[in-house]
Amino acid sequence: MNAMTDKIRQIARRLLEEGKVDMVVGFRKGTVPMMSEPCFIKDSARVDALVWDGNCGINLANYLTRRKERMAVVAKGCDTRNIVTHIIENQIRREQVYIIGVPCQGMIDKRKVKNLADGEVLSVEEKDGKVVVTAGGGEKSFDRTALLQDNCAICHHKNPALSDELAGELVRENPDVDRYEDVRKVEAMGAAEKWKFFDELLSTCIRCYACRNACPLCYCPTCFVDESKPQWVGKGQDPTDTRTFHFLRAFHCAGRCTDCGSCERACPMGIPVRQFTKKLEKDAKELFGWEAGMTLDARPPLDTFRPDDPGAFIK
Amino acid sequence: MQNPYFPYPVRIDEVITETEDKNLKTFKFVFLDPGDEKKFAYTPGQFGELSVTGKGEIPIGIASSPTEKGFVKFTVNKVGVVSTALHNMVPGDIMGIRGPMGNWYPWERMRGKNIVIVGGGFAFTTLRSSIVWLLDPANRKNYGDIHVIYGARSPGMLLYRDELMEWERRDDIHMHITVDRADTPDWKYNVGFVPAVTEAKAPPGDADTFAIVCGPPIMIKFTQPVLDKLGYSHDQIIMSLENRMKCGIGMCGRCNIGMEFVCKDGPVFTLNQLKKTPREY
Amino acid sequence: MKGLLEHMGIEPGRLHFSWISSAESTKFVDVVSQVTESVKALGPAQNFIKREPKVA
Amino acid sequence: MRDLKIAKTDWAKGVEKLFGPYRVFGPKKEGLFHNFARLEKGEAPDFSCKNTRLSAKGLIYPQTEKMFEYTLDPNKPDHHVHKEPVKDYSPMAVLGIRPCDAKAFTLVKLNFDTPEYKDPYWIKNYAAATFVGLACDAPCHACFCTSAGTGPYDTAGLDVLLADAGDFFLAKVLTEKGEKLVAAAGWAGAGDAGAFEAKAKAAGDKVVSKVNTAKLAGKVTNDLHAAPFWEDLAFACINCGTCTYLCPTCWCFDIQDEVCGTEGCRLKNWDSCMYPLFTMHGTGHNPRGEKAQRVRQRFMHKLKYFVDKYGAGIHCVGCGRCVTACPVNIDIRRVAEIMNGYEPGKDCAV
Repeated sequence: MNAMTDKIRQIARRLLEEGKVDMVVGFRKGTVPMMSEPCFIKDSARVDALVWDGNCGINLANYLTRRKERMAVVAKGCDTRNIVTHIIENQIRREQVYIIGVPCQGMIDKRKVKNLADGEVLSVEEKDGKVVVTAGGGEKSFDRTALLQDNCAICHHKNPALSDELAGELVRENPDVDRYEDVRKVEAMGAAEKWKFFDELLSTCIRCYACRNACPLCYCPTCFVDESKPQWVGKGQDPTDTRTFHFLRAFHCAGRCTDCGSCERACPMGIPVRQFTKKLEKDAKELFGWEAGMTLDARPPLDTFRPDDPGAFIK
Repeated sequence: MQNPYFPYPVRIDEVITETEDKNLKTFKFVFLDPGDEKKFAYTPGQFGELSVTGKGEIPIGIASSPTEKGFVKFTVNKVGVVSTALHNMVPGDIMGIRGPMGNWYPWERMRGKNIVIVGGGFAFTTLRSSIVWLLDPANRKNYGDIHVIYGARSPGMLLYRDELMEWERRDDIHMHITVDRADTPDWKYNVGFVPAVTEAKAPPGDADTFAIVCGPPIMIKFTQPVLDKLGYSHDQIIMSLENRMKCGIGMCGRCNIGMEFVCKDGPVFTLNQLKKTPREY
Repeated sequence: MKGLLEHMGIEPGRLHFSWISSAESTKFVDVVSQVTESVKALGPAQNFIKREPKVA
Repeated sequence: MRDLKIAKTDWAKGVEKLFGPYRVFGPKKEGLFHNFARLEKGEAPDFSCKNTRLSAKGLIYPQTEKMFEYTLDPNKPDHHVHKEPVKDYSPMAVLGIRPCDAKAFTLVKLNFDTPEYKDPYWIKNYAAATFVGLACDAPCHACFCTSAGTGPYDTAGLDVLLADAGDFFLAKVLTEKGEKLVAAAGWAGAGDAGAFEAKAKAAGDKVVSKVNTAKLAGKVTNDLHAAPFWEDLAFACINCGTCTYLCPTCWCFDIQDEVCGTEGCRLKNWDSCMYPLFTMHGTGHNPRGEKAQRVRQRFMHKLKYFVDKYGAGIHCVGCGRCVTACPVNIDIRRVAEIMNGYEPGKDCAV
């Protein structure tokens, strides 16, 4: 059992026993390898179900909206930034959430593990920066850093942006890592090449909306793709409709996305859907110096006007 | 293989605005191919899928009676995309009808029995079909007393007003028309909610009396205890349900209540049957 | 908006933004001519047009 | 039924011969995963994957399928009248389908081929297909086929079943359709029924994951429906359609009209009971408006309503796709266990 899990249980038990919160939203051990399942605990006797490991990639901020309870939530750096965004957008009240901040070492990419493992993955153990993967063909050990999710490998904000209590020591940030290498690669392409790139990227999409639904930012009561009056987009497998869904979904995350990677992690077809949101995230940073969810004290760029906002695109 | 998704092409023959808020219109359809009318042989209580080409389909109860030949009638409330498009159509326009679908009121079981029809609002369509069918001389003799309790918000919101008045004048059917509030001074019928009027006017339940209930959920909720009080057995309370539907033939999977599909196994159920299924309607 | 559309492969020149006051008639004419010119130069769009839904 | 032995070299030659008399489909790697795809002459089905990411159901029941087409142009004759599009229902050979996916078609058939109504699109596609199954010698750890009414060597729904035996396939030809395909491919070597049975036994023993479903039929529907565990089970669910879209047995669909200019068509699209819109009435009333109600519907349908309606076991073949692909690890095996063990009034851990 790792120290972080211990600490999270300890905090959860205390909060529930003292009646500070009605429920704790965290992760419990899943039924298949590399899966931790979001869960809630209301009874302090059950806090031992909570765990923390490299498989907690789903963003728990997604579970906080439209609830009445006072909640404690286990949140890594990116999750806390989404909670900040929720508070700014009046989706939750600050006093309604108690944030158990988790300084994060990054999440394990289950697809990378599957590709590197020898046969079917049976179990995955983390120990001292190593990951031991037991598969059908035998056991292999990897450096943890080699198995991180793409978004975690380029993370600038591993530590919570806002928290009431930490579940571990702060970790060293890595502000020098280049976040946008892949975006620049696409930017350098010609229009036709770009079109083709995204066509291929989306070719296996089945419109299951796991990316949208795993995203804490997507909380609209009715999504534009589901609207019928007017119907904005066809509901079949037409590539034009599929692309409309993906690029409009990304637009709705402009200036709000924290690159938590939930969308990509959730995609059953392994589509790198972050290619859409990342471009906007890069633009928000380069054009407005904005990173979403870093503070409760500033309004996001898309709902403020500053005389020095870039306007070169307007004729 | 007959394609059950294929809508018979029909022409709109007549459009009648039924209510004062203009949200309910009755459409009279004529089949382009007269042979299709025979294939569309129905029994009161069934519904059809109205197919507005280019917009989609909606399941609507059949308001005409099989005893009325040469056309079929549907009364449609304007709520969504298809019904709005339909309301904008005019006589002469071409569209499609699929059906008939679902089961019907248990006319065979009710043969020789008294029937109490309780309806509210715009859910009166298949009840109109039933009444017209029952009053046909060929059928009337097969049934006992017929009571009809029908309510709407106001006199202007009653469907099929001319026919209601005509039935009022007959002596082989007991009409109890009611409105929530009468805003015209010359209103000479009942005022009050359907459950209250049912309690006052409906005959007591016995082995020879059936109740057919069709209306908004709130009306059903309050009418049921009244029927209980009057002694109706739950096997003799007949209800017609509505759920979102697409295929109408029990395949698309959305309208189920438990293992029953409202579109194919229903929409008509006895209260007894409903009590055994999850309340997902 | 322009950023992501172009990033996705819509040709620059198909999407224009302009702020024109109701008093700026000459600017309006200029912008419209400029936009039509740039779109004409690109020719008919090939992407992002749904002629008939694609089915399996 | 008869046994064959097909050397791998003969297999490849035989597959080549199928192009022409058949449209050939088989597993193919697209992006990260294998899926069934139409193969071109010269392409071989890729049998290296344990199973395809999406089930084979899309071959018979495409995610988007045209039902009708029509014109809205009033100057054209029969405008606004629906017409059936011309479709290719020529024979298709489906190579390398796993027994679980083939069995799933027999369950889906109960829905699309009923005494009262026949879905012509599904039925014609299904009739066109000859299924050449590939038995599983190394089932995944999330597979629970043997306790879901099928197994790694189950022949239900198949026309031919292959078992990989190194340099050759052991095969069972099961139906008339299968005979035709085998004849077209020119496979004729006499097989070894004993060796086949031995492999089948060994494979069945390797399926370690099991579910208990024996008591489901005896439960009272409304008791299970009112059980207290649904809220907890549904908590993690994000309401995506992954489980239902990957599932070989899920059949729910939506009907949509699409118009471009004056030409339009009516489409049949996969739909999912996980989506709130699935049951939303025109009035805004929604019988399954809450997430927990929808999660309950999915499991009640698979594990209770279907069981009661058809008496053909559970509506699941244990392929494990929903288990491994669910973004939040909602596991049907666990839910089945809870439902099967539930007694009203008794406490049950979730």
